[in-house]
Amino acid sequence: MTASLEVDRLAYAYPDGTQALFGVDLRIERGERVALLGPNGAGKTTLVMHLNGILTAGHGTVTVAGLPVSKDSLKEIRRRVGLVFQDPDDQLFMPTVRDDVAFGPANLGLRGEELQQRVKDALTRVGMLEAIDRPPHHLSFGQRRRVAVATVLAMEPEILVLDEPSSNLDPASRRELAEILRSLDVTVLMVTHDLPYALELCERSLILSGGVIAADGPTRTILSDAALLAGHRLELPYGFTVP
Amino acid sequence: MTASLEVDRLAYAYPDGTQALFGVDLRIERGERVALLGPNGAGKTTLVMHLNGILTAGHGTVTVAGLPVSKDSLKEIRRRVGLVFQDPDDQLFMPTVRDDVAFGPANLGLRGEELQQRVKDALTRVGMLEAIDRPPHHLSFGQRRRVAVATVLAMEPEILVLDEPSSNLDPASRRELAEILRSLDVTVLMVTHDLPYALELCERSLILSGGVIAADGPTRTILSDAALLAGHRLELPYGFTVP
Amino acid sequence: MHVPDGFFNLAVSVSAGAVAAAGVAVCLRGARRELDDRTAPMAGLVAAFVFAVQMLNFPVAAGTSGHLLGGALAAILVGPYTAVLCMAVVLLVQGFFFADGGLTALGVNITLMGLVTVLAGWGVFRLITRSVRSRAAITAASFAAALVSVPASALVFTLLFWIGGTAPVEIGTVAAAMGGVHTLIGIGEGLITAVTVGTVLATRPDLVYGARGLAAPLVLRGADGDVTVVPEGRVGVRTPVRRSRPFLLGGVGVTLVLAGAVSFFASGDPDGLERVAEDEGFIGQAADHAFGAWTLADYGDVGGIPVGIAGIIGVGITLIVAGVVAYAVRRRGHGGDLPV
Amino acid sequence: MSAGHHQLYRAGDTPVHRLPPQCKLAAVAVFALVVVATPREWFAAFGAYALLLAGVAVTARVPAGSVLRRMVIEIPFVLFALAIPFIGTGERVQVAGLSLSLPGLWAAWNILAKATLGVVASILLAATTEPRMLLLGARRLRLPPMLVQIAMFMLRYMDVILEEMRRMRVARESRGFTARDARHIPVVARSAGALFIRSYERGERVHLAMLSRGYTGSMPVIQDLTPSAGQWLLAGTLPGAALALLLGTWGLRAMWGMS
Ligand SMILES: Nc1ncnc2c1ncn2[C@@H]1O[C@H](COP(=O)(O)OP(=O)(O)OP(=O)(O)O)[C@@H](O)[C@H]1O
Ligand SMILES: Nc1ncnc2c1ncn2[C@@H]1O[C@H](COP(=O)(O)OP(=O)(O)OP(=O)(O)O)[C@@H](O)[C@H]1O
Ligand SMILES: [Mg+2]
Ligand SMILES: [Mg+2]
Repeated sequence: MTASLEVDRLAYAYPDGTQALFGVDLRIERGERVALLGPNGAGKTTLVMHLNGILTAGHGTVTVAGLPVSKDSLKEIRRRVGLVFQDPDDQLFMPTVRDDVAFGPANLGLRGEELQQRVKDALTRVGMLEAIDRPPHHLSFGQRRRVAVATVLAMEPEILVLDEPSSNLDPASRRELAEILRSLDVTVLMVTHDLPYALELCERSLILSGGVIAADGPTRTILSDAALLAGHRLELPYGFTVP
Repeated sequence: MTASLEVDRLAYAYPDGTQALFGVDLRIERGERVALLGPNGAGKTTLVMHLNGILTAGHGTVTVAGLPVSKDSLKEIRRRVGLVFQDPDDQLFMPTVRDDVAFGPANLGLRGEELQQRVKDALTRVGMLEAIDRPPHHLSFGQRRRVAVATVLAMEPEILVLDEPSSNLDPASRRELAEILRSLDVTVLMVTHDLPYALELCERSLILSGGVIAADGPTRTILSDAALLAGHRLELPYGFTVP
Repeated sequence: MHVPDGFFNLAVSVSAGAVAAAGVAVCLRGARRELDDRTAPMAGLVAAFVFAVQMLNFPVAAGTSGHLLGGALAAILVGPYTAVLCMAVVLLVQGFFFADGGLTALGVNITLMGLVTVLAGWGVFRLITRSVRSRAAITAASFAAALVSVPASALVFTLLFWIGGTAPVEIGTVAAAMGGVHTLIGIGEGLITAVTVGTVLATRPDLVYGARGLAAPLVLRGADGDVTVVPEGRVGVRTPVRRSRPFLLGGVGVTLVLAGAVSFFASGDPDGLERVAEDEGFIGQAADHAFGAWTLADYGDVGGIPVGIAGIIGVGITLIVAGVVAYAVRRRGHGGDLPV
Repeated sequence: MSAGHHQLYRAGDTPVHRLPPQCKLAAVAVFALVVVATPREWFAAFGAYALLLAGVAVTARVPAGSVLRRMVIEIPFVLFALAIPFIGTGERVQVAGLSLSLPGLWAAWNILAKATLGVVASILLAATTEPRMLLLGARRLRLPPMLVQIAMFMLRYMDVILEEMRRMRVARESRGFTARDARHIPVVARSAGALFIRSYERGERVHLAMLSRGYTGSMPVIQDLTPSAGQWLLAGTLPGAALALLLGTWGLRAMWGMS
């Protein structure tokens, strides 16, 4: 079976010469939910930006459901992979929340009533329906984050890649997001610094550190290995015990 | 004794008409560490922006160490209150990390060796010394957050106000930040959605909800009141028990 | 319309320099009432926006190049005084950093694209909005203001060209070309200005200087349920511009005296750089000499001082006088720093 | 946020780069004045000015290619200047079968020569001085602080706008949009409206962050910018030599004229 996401010996350096990825290999099957952990500056964002072709591989390949990411396949890739950015301001650009959420599905060809329905559903899911006619840049940070998630949900992608989706969310929204992700039948790759959240939501975890994959296994096993965690600036938070 | 921070019947509406604060009252004594909790869109950011006069009260007053925030006292207020913004991109604007961290102390009149020492100390504290000559906009999100904290530490303010300082930080940096804050002899007001972190660091917590203070008390008592928490979209995370 | 070095003769360059310097000095004073620490960045953004708009540069047959000007937009968004400063800054930056527009033509450029567009644009805008004040009226007034400001500027350009352009082109040709093209540009400018002002009005009405007093009063509720109505003007308070007339008149007076004196002095220079001289047949003489052994008489002198040198002295004197005026005006308002 | 347009500036460590900005600003302004004041018939003087600038470029190690590339800014004037001989009035001469106006030719030469020298001088200035430093220099030359501050915000906003534009483009593309033909103009136009407010508000927040770190309207000057007499002298070389040339040529011509 073809994997949902396959990354092979991916290396990347930013234009200013900083190398962020040094050969990343990973494979995620259809329907899996995987957490991507790692210290600040490990290259997590750089990696996920490759998954829908925003950055293009310096070296190595990225394959999405059997389709290699390349200039010609970009459109198809972006239809399949929905990416929630780490910074919601990077994601929202239209004058109103409605336009912003409608933007993706409209590009997929949806129109009229169907489009409006999609927009409303997505906003209802993240609890932001009342803000539908407000400008996104006038929302609070956490509200923007929720709208950013809605813009991607509205596109109903097969693969959902989220870069720290739970940061700046209030605890209830955080749980609701977990429930949404659990209810969707899609492949999920989620970057997070919140280890309990990773444990709650993802069976499997990867540790990216210094631009390479340093560990890959069941989340429970990884979180129980204190030495491994400590080696990559990860640690369980105060008051938390692996249940 | 005069309080470190005193807010009296503060109300505020944004220029587009959205009202965010509806009469906030609070009082924080010198040396206290207080957590400000509350759902997304509660008005937390709006409130902290008033504490060093970035937003000016629509109605009500803000007093910092006995000095009312007004046009004439702004300079002095801003010297005393250090504010870490929720979005590090709002905070960093100079071409290099060094210049950025030096900006505040230089405005206070520091020059030469003393200034450089301040900059290096602050960056060492947040573990970003190696990035001293890089442009801030080329750092990872978490790295930018750390530099943003350093820019404020370098000014050595009496009162430190932090808007979700731990979001996007890796777990080790999160703990290190807690240690830094604990080691400083300053008044701290910290907005956070991370309840265990609030418990770890702050004896006292406030809940801001719908633009008014909904609860004020010892963090432990507040976190033990499940009904209160649930009423304001707060809840303890998966696997956490108040120790 | 950025005029390069060598396009106008010294007399015009210098007089325009004096006008520009005096105008900017007056505006520095007036702007202090329009700007506060929340609107200071707005001036910067408007300058950046105007800069971007002016980058769309296209050649126009007989009048250097055409592009949008942005003066009316600036006036509506940040007020007329600050707008002149924004335009001056844009032109200074373009001249020094981007080599766009001659350094010795800065006076001409600031006069044409700063003073004239802002005065014309703001005048039209005030005329319309004085009687009707509504969102739609402001947007419409923005269109009209911008539309008028561009041909106004072209008209003054033509006038200056007639007085002292160095290119021997029929004034009629210049007028027709400039007028025609700039009326078209004016329509584009009007549309862009109206759309921009409309957008800003919709989300941040507090940022549109020309729309002060338009927003509904804000209602604030206290914790104990009492209701306080706060009148508009609270956010980014800007007191209306008062007492500006004496300065405006004073500034214009000084400018006129200066300009008159300087052009009198400068027009004492015979030929050389001047088109007038060309008409007198000096070029013919030069040609007779086969571009070769010219005598002193060929390029003219005033009491033995050649025009070039005279020009430098003239410019020097003007700069000193303009500087003194600017300094004097500025001193009356203790420094030009923005209140922070 | 200070990348973007700073390609104008070419980092380097030459005597020209090291000169305090106010010296360079003054030197360029005086040079431009001297050039404009030179009668257009003095071909040799213009040649010498060009050589002086070339000397500066060599000292500053600014490659000719980069100067030439940036001279495209001149194209509108060049087109205009080239048109003058055709539409100009006055005596006509026949050149290669074309009837050209002689005063027009003179005017074209006058504008081209003077504008080009001015443009090259500004290009060299911008190539050897960071914009931020130029503003500090302008401040030292007593340009009113309000103008300096507006200019500073303007440069910063150009970065903010570029940065916001880049973010918005990435966001659009990651949701399956690429602007290919005219049908997409409305989308771009709609987001352009948001761009204005967005850039403003980001800039505003950054400005507030600056204020909250004690900013009072002028950037703290950390480096010492006070020029030594030697540096003024060095900076004075360019306009000094140009002025000497102008005066010298005048003197020589005066003597010839008498003989
Ligand atoms: N635009 C850029 N230009 C140059 N270097 C960059 C850029 N963005 C990131 N980097 C560098 O690349 C490395 C990886 O950055 P990346 O953003 O992928 O980290 P990350 O794992 O997402 O970190 P975080 O947890 O802080 O978000 C870091 O060293 C960072 O400084
Ligand atoms: N610039 C703005 N213009 C208009 N309304 C705004 C603006 N910023 C915030 N708001 C609104 O004001 C209210 C309070 O926002 P604020 O940013 O203070 O919330 P917050 O408590 O910080 O939330 P979060 O936890 O998501 O950061 C929200 O309803 C928000 O939509
Ligand atoms: Mg990241
Ligand atoms: Mg907030």
